[in-house]
Amino acid sequence: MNELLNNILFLPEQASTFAERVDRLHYFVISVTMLSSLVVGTAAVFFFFRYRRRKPNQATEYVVPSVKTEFLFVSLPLFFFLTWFVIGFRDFVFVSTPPKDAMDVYVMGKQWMWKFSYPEGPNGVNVLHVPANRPVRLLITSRDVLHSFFVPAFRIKMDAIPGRYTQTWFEATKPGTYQILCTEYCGLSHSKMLGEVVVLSAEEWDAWVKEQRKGALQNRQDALADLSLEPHPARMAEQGQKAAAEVGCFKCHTVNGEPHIGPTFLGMYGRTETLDNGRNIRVDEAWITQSMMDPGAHLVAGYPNVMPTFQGKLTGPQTAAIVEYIKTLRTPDIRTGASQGPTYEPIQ
Amino acid sequence: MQSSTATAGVAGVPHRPQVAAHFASLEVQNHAARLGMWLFLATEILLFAGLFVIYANYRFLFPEAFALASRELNLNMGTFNTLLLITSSFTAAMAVHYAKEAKNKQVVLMFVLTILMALGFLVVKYFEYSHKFHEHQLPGPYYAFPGLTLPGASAYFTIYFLSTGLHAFHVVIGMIVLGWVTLKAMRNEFSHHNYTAVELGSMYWHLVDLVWIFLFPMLYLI
Amino acid sequence: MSPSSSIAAEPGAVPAPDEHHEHHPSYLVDGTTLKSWLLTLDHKRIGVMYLIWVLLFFLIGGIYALVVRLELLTPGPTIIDAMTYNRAFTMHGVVMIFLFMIPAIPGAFGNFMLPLMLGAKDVAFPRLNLLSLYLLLTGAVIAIWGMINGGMDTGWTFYTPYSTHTTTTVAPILFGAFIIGFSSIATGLNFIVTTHTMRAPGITWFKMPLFVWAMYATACIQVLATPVLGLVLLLVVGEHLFHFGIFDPAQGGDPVLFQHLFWFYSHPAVYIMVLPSFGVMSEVVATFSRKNIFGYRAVAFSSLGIAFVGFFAWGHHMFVSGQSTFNAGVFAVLTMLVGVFTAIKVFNWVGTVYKGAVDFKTPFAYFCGFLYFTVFGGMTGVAFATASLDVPWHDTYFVVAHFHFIMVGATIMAFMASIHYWFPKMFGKMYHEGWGLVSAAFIILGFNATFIPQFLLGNAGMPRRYYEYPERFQTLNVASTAGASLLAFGFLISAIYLTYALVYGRRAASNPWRSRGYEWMTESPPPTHNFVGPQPTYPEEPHFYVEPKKAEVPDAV
Amino acid sequence: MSAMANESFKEDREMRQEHHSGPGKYIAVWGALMVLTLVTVFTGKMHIETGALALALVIASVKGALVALYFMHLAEHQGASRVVFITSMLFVVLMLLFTLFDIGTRFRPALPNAATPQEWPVETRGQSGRYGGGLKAPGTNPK
Repeated sequence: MNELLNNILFLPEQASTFAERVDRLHYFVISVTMLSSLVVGTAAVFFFFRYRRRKPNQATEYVVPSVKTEFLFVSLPLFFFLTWFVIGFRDFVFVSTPPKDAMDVYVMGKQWMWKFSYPEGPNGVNVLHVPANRPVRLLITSRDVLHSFFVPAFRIKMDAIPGRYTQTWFEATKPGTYQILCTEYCGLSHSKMLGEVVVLSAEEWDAWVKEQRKGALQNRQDALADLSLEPHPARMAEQGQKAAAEVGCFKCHTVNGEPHIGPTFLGMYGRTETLDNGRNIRVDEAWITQSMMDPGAHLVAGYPNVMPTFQGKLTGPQTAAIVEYIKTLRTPDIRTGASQGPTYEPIQ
Repeated sequence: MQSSTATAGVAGVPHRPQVAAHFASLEVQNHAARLGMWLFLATEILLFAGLFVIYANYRFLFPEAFALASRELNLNMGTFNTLLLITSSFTAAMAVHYAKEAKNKQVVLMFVLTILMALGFLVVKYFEYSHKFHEHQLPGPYYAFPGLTLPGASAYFTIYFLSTGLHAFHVVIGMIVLGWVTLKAMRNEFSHHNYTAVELGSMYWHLVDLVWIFLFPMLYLI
Repeated sequence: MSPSSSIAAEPGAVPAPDEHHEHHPSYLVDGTTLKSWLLTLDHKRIGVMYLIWVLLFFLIGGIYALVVRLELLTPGPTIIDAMTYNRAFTMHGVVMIFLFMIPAIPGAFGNFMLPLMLGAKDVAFPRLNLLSLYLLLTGAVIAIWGMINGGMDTGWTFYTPYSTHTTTTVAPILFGAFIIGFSSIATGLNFIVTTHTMRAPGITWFKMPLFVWAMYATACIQVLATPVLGLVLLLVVGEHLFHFGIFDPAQGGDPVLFQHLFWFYSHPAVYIMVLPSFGVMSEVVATFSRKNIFGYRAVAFSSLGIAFVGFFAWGHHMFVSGQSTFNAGVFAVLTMLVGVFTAIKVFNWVGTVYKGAVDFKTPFAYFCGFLYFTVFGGMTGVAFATASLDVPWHDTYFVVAHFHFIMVGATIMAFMASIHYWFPKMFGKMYHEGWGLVSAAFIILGFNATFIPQFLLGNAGMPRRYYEYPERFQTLNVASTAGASLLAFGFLISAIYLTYALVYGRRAASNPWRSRGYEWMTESPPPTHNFVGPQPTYPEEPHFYVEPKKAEVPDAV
Repeated sequence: MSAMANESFKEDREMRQEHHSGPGKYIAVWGALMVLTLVTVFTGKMHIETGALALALVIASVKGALVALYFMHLAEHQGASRVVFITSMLFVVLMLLFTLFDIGTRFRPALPNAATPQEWPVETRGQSGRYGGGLKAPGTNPK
């Protein structure tokens, strides 16, 4: 029955405890909805045929509802709606209050990737490993704009807000790989902000953690991200510098503060630049990224529009690394971005 | 806005206003104008409500910062402005009273006093603002006041400038409206039968006062 | 006045000509210069101008919709790049909501019918009425200028901090929406005052037609909610230009607060869009089944109830946005009340058909579609309000399908119904009934084919505003696009035969539907001052089709 | 004609009767407003620990009521004007309440982090109380 309804409604498989709960309400609500549409529709169609107009100026009887009928009109929907509310809100409280023994994972959304980190390490990008049958609390934040963390198979979703943490939790019921989608519109590549949750059985999880903590690099998480296990900003910056040298950024951009063909990277991040259209902008990750991909879009005033696009020439991680590198070239008077937020400490 | 449509075409008929063709009678026309004005005032109240909500939220989050920041404002100037605005509201109310008695000269006098006090309000506000600029107690990223570095202080000044700025804008609009009604009063247009324009203009002015009555303790006193 | 005399006056009730003037030209021909249209104070001409403009905006929004649907035909890029797509769905939302849905029925049919239904010569403030039209156009020009010069890619919800950081042209479009807000306020204010002060002798509050009740409730929302949107839009423009930090978390602001303020307007705005359609449908169902409205007061009060409770349900848009769990519960339960009020209306409409005399004309066909869409769309809305179901559904295609069921399924059905129902009233011509039914069938079926797959897409987990999507969603997306072309074809048929009818249509009788609505008691199209000669007496009750001898003993069901 | 819009005539009558009462009322209201302003400034300067805001708001509401009732003539005419005014006030209050409920009961780390031009305030009570619940400010993390 469950399986059948799941297929009819195109629901993804149920892979968490919450999914099972919420689907039960889903079946209930949807079947009542369909039934009542059907009843109202049938009643209406029946009346249309039964009470066809027979002569053009036909007069009709004066029919008004009795108090009993009116009461029925109010109480019948109210009864169903309140029942659903009680069930639904109970489930909502369930999903918004993580159990005390939940394992913490920190999730950071940024344009356009997901970063995960465990309190004792490691960090990872776009792939989240969790054990099956163990509650996992996600503390979700964002680096830039709103994102929303959504795993259809778990039926959970929570917005990521820059500079602060929201929480949600799940308990995966079967090992496997499930997709993560971003459901809060976050810019150009919103639809590419995908990731996956890898649910491991208890033994596999132990092995995975052990290997991670050893510092091994040959698992898929690091293959994807290649920047975990070390203090990542520093490492990313290092990679960024390498990538920038490789693709030839330094032919036009200096790092010592002198303007060249393009503006200098020194102190660029956080600086307020005047654009050629007269607007002032504060240089941020989004602007730097955009300038690499579509350089003519927001040109800094006084520089020629000669930079080629690096769309397709730089991979996502490389772009992020170059941004990270430019960010390290800050002049000391520029304060650190407030959107970094507080650091975390797991609940006891 | 409503008064202009409702009492249009009065020039040349000093003591009996013309009823627009689609209204049944003068009473209905006046009632419509007044109700329209009340609805318009309701929209103004809800416009400011948005700012009140923002204020309440941030004050709830940063009580200390807001308390300390509010002490950076000049309470004497604020109090003076409050008293000024209340008095101007009083003279505006008196103008309605005189208009009903067809004493157009007194109506002019009362409105001129009101407008002068409004001007005084803006002058005081200018001095307050320039002091704030001088101290770099400015909204958001422009805030650079070394004396108060608590989180939320810049939010306080953002809200301060937004709400007093919006209010000052309404003061200016109110002055224009009252100036227009004063011109009508100079032409001896108001009487027992025709004082709706005076009433509506002064209602607008009372709203400006009403908003300030709430802004004052919120921003200056906490 | 006894009901019998109202029946006698009914078929093509043309009042006796006034003794001073032999001929009263209809409003359409009373003045033919361009100026006499553009600077008119006549509510009917303003209504017609509104109709023309909102149809144009509907076309623009519809083109954006088709572009979006075509793009989604394949999982990867199809016809446009990601940036263009993001702008297209934003513009589809902005144009459809601010330029079509909100002004459509109040602006076009409210302006035209409200004074006629109240037996008034005009709305209370005719100049303000004209101003509201030009404010709408000014806002539209500014917004469309912004769309051409860069466009905006935030989605119509303008969520901060994305909207304050995006490099697209946010400011002119938001400023345009801000001005359109004034237009909406002016219309609402005018309708409230008109309803209070301009009712003809004998029209007490509970003799007003239900369309007037619905417009009144709508107007209350317009007046009370729109200023908050105005403030929010100004603040976002300010944030975008000066980075105040009120809503920007990078500077200590709270984006969730933005959402509160935004939805304080935008949730009631849903009822600005849908309440007028309830009003239209109450008129249509009474006329075409020749029956008094089953529970007149229940329907009237439920309009006010929706208008009031609708204000305090906004938080159900924010169940997963970081809002507190407690608030989620409060808003969830208040949302249920909106559902109850809507259910009362639905039951009473079905009750109205009971023992009626149904004439299945085009407006009634749209009523059938409307009934089904409102029940299904409304109940999925209640499903969202259970809070827990919102968690998987939020911001997926389920939401898209749900609100299109309400927006298109209720409002556009009502808009189409009102065009057909009042076409003879407004233009004195008759459209072709057969084509009317054919296009209604296309529209209703095409609509189902477009949005039912989207419900399933949402269940499957496809988020909204996706330029590219995983391949497993393709089948349903193709189905939806196919449905959308059917829908567009239906609208195309309507556009053709209605334009044809406008020019070559046969002359309609004054009251072709034999309606007892007060707006039909004057000529069609009405003369400039609406009623010539002695004003027709108002019927005993609104929507009154009872045989006089049976009127004494009401049947209680 | 007499059956038409009784509301309008009633209000017109009320407005006309009112002017016999003379300017004394306005002067009294003006005096009350001035006094209340001074009172609220005085109590404001005392910086009372608890209830200062409530007291200030109560005084402001009384002043607002005086302005609305007498200067704006709400006391004299009933009906729609009054409903409009009260409804708008009610909506303001409800809007305030619902948003305050939210931030009062939200998951604490989801509240704004209070960034200002300065560093994260290590010394304020922010982190222990308001920002407690597992998250701490940078620099205070023991690990």
